[in-house]
Amino acid sequence: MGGAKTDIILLNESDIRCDGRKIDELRKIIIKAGVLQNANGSSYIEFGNNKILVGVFGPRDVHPKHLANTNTGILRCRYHMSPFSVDERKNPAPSRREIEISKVIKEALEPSVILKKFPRTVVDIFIEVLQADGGSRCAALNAASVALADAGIPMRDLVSACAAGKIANSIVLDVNNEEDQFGQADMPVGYMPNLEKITLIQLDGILTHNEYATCIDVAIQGCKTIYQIQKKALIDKFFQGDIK
Amino acid sequence: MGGAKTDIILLNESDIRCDGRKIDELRKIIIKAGVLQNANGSSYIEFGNNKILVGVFGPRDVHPKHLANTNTGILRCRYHMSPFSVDERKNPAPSRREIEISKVIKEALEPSVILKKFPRTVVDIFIEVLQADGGSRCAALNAASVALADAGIPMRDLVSACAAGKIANSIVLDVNNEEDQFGQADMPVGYMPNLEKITLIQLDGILTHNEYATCIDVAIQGCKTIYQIQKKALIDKFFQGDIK
Amino acid sequence: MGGAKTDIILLNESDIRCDGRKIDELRKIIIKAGVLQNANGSSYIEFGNNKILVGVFGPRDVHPKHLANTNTGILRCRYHMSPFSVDERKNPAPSRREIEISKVIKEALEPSVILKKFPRTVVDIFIEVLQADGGSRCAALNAASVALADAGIPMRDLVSACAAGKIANSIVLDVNNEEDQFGQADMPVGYMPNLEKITLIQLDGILTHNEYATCIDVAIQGCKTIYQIQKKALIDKFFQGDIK
Amino acid sequence: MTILDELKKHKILELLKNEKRIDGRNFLEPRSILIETDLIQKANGSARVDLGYTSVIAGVKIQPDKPFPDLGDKGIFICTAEILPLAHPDIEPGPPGEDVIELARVVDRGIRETNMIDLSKLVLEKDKSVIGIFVDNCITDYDGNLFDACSYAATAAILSSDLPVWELKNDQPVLLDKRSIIPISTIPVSVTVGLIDSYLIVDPNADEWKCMDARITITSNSEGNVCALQKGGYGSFTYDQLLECSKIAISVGSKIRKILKQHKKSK
Amino acid sequence: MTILDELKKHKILELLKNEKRIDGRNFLEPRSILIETDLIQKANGSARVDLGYTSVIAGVKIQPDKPFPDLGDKGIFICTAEILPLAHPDIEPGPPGEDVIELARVVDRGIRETNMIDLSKLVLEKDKSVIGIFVDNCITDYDGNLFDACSYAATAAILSSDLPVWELKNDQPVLLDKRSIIPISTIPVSVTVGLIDSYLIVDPNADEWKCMDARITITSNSEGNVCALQKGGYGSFTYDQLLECSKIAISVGSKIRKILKQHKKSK
Amino acid sequence: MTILDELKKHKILELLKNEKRIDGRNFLEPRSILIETDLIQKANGSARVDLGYTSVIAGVKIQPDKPFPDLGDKGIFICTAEILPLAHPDIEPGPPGEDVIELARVVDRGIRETNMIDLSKLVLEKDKSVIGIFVDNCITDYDGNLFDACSYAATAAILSSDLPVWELKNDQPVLLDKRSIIPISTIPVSVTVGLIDSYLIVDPNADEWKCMDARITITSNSEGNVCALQKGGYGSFTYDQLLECSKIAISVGSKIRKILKQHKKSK
Repeated sequence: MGGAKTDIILLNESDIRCDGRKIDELRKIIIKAGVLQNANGSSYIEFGNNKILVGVFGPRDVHPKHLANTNTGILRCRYHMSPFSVDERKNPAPSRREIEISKVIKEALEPSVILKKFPRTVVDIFIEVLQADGGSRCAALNAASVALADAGIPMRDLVSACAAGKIANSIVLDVNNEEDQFGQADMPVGYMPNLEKITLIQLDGILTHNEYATCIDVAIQGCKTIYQIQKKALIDKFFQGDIK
Repeated sequence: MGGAKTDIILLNESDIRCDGRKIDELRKIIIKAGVLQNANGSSYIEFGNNKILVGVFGPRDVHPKHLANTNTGILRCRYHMSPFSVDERKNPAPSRREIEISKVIKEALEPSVILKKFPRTVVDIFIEVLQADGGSRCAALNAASVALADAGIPMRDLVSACAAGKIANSIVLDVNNEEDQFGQADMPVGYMPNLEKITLIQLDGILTHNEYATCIDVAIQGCKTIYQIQKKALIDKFFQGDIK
Repeated sequence: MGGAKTDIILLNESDIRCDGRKIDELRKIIIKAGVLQNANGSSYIEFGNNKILVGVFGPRDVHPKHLANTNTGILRCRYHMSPFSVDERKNPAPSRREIEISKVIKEALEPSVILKKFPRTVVDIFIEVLQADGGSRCAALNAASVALADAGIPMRDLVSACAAGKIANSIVLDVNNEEDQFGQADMPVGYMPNLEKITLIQLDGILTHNEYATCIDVAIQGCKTIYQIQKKALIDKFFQGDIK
Repeated sequence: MTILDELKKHKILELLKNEKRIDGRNFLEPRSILIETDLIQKANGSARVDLGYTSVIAGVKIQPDKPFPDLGDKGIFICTAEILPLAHPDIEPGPPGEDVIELARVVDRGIRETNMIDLSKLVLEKDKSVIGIFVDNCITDYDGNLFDACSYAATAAILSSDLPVWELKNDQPVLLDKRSIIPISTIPVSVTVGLIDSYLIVDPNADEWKCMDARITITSNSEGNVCALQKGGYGSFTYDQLLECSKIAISVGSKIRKILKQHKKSK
Repeated sequence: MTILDELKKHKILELLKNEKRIDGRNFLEPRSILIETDLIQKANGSARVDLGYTSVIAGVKIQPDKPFPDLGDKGIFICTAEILPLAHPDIEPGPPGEDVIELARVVDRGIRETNMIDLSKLVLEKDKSVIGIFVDNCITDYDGNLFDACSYAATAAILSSDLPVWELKNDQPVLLDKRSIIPISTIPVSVTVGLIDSYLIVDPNADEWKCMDARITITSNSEGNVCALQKGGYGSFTYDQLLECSKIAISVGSKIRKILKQHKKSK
Repeated sequence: MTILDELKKHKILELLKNEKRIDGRNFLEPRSILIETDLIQKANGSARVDLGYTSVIAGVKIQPDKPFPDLGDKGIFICTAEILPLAHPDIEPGPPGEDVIELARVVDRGIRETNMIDLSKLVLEKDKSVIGIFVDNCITDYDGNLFDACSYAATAAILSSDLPVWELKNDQPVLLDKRSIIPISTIPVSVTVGLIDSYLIVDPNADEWKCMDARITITSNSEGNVCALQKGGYGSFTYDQLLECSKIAISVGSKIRKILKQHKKSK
């Protein structure tokens, strides 16, 4: 957390945040499934100003072969940012931050995916952040879970993700960019709504134990809302003609 | 094309170019075949101030093996510039420009080489530019074709190469360094003289359709002259004792 | 050799050196064997202000496999400096100097190791310089030889190493950092005391043929002293309870 | 080539002999071109181009920079390309191979050699401070002919871009609170012609790309001149084929230029 | 996992069901922690930490630097980690993989997010010249839980470090002939809890690490607040488990803080 | 080693026992040395050296540079080496391996440690601006003993090089319209001695190189002193052998120095 000084009023006297939201309000979220031609599964998400594209390939043969596991399929994940996705043009080579987020997202998805059914194979998840805003790892995780489902990979549950945080001494849902920079804490959470399990949790910033408990709780509520949007994206894709 | 401003008179009132040549005149060209001890085939060319050494190895086993093709032999090409070959000392790591030229030269030679006869093998062409001048890719291509022939690789034809271009609103043969920097267009052409086919063509600079047609035509005439020099280099090598 | 100018008096009128030593005196040396849990053999050396840790693994399978030799085992060596080991923080990526020293140390150890007994395998030596001082390659070589013995690798002899050099026109034993920078010559020597063979020798600086002969001789005497310290380290490890 | 590829090649050739293409197009007909601009707000300009099922997103980033040593009187223009691994199952993440390096350089030269952007107007102080324009192409779906798709995306992104305005204060560029547009002198259009056997076809799709003998990418400018070209592939062209290609590139290009022009930003 | 690994996992689980761990510890008991400081004289601070058989050497190097563009009023803090190939037979030399990158970044954030070092006091001139503190962790023996071992080593090295004093003369930092100490505002303690089946265990050793379902590393500060955390592994936690982990991290952390505190240098 | 290599080694050893070498030379006889200078006009100096069938082209590039931080009163000298893949079928393109890194560093030190170039005369302004001399060796044909071949090529290129003259104007180096020569204080000669069984042979060719036990490269200066040396290979030397090697290097070196001297440029 930056915790830097700023003139921005993060929370006004009516508990309204700098982007006009209430403390328990999500940013605008749009998810579409099946947006790519060549990928086995794909999705596109707009989450606040995040714009992220995900493509999934597999289960397929593993290259190089020595990475294959005879007992189970494996998951690989690449989180990558386009050069034009951030204020200062980004070098296209993967940064250490991107490599860490790739790993964290992979481990957040693993509990939801039934890989045992496809030994010796790999499922590849490619995430491209076309435009980055606060909470891009949660946005990416939401999209990736939908893309996995779109690819027909057997899953125990979807993973829904959302951050909670602390700004101006209040716990709020879905921390945006300014709140991340100037607020007190940011806690991204990934959650399987049906299994009631947390698959991703990180924290930057300072919280008491009670604030910590509240944050997780608030984030989980957000995840449950997002889960409905994810489900709708999949229904829109697969039953477009039927249900409308 | 630079098209930059300069005090150099590229073409004077008698149609004489800045290096004293006429508009349809080639620079001085010397080609020798069989100049290296360890390579299967080799050649050395001086083309204007270009000085280029080429070594060819193969047909030989492919490493790494997965690159091998069971139906045909493959061609690989590395175009590389020595650190002292240009005005400013060049970093020895291959630049993006060198990688592109390597590919362009490879694809210019492929039509001339009968690779089907050597499935699962590779022919490696290593080009070292010891001194660079305008037209180094054409010079390299001329030398590489001679080195392939010197290596005994079965060929349909030689590839001869030469640029044409536009300076001071005239179409000229064999663009030199100053003409490349300050002229209007540069068009390198690779040509198989017996098969009458163009295997390399690029263009930087602006031409009308008619100028474009003239440029190709002028370049082809140059290639035909160079073809005789290439043939002589091979004859000198293989029949040195016999014919003299 | 720097040979740079300095105010430091490298040798005073009583033939005492800048760190208080006599011309034929070694710096303080401490060697311990068997200091690591996971390595097959290991050692730690303090040699002047050098502090170096060595771990040995093997004989074990070679990866990548194509490096394996069906007639003999092979030796690999990595000499690496910690970022905090020198005055200016060192980039952790291996420098050209580290790669060269790795090779020189490997070739200095090879004559002492009986690799023929373990065809198709590799013995890996990992050297970490935690703190660097003058003579770190000799210090590392001493420790590496002890670590190989600690790993139970069959050996013809230990390799003991020490530099001699020329400062203020005198030949001295065990050149320190200041003497290396401001002195006239530095000659690291690796020696097998029982076989009476030199396995490492390098020289930076200017010597007459006679000075060259003296330097080697002086260095060998130093190596013989160090050999006793190496032997003691191994005895301390293997017979700790028994002999005391 | 797999057996399936061989069969497809055979099929494509059969169709060509009957003056048909595998996706029903005429020989000189490019696929449908869909262009959307201004989709990335963090970029100064952006465009998504769908050329059939090939899809590219280009973004323009503009920032002050030092000029190149020997070009102190010109701004900087750099154009890149990356095939995202989500674009096709065969693409692996990692540093660009020779194909992608060639792609980026051909697209870059196509725009550079037409002098589309008047770089002499992007100088804050000669030899010291200039404006740099970076155009990055991200290929998100692959169905052949990336050369033209990237060229259109880059061009549309540049045309639709705004241009921040800087002023030098104490030798430091300071961003002013106004926006201009990039100085455009011509609109380049790249047209790629594939050669299969003796047939010339415009805008080859992935199936055609795989089995063609050679290709040529020709960029023309608003005046109908040829400005940059690049031959590729293991095959070769006759003189007459090359003249034909130039004519095709100029005529097809002029139609596509009209589509691109619609995305030009006005002051 | 080899068959031996499977058997070991089975054994570990059996023991846990009987409230025992494979090395005899209680569930919430970290291994013995041995700390030695000031072992590298060329570093400004250094520490060797043995956490059971896991062993780490951390070194602190301090030097003047340019500040980050948007953080001109703060000094620089960077913490790295490298698993030396002598630490374990499976480690190969080469650039760091994703595991080591995550390790270094988690250790870095743990220290950074607690604001352990008051970086605002490390400024020589705002926006121009600041002091940089580099902490490098070299892992010399591996027996699991590198997160906590590196965190303790880095923290002890920082606490025991001196701080050279520079003064700007003609815009150049000049080293003065006196020493200060790093301005410390709190002492972070990282505690890693492993989840095996439904059991939560503190400071997993290498055997436990290999077969655990998930882990969480929670860093708390001197005030007993939670400051940074990171979940890892292919498994997941319940809400209640996460609350339990926080309590464990705070209580175990406060004991370890006492050990670390002993190495704090005074002026 | 293949069986063919083993047979060749056996043959070489048999010959040595009869005081013969495989190419007919005496033990202390280097191969013929052919030197051509000034072949690369874009370089300040250049030389091609054929040592038997080993062939190297060296080029000298001279340009103003910043001095190294702790060596502000000296110009810069850097010498590199690359084995071109056209030099031998076993050479693969790519970053240099340990052999080539050692080669370059040994050649560099041989020239550096003799103080061949008086670097103190290459300073434009102390601590701010100096002249840098870069010597790059490109090996174009391999037949063993690259150490000496590169050393001769680099030395001949330096001896025959001109030295552009710069003057500082407003702290910027400006090239003047005159030429000088590089200040030379001595001429280094590298002599490599191979050890096969107990036989010492000068300038081993590729066949000998492959089967020798160890080698030593000794560089001497014009005064007949030893200035730099490096042992290599998996074998070892006796004390007496090392003394012998030094004598050989000095005596053979003095003959080769006469050849190199012919290429020294005068003002």
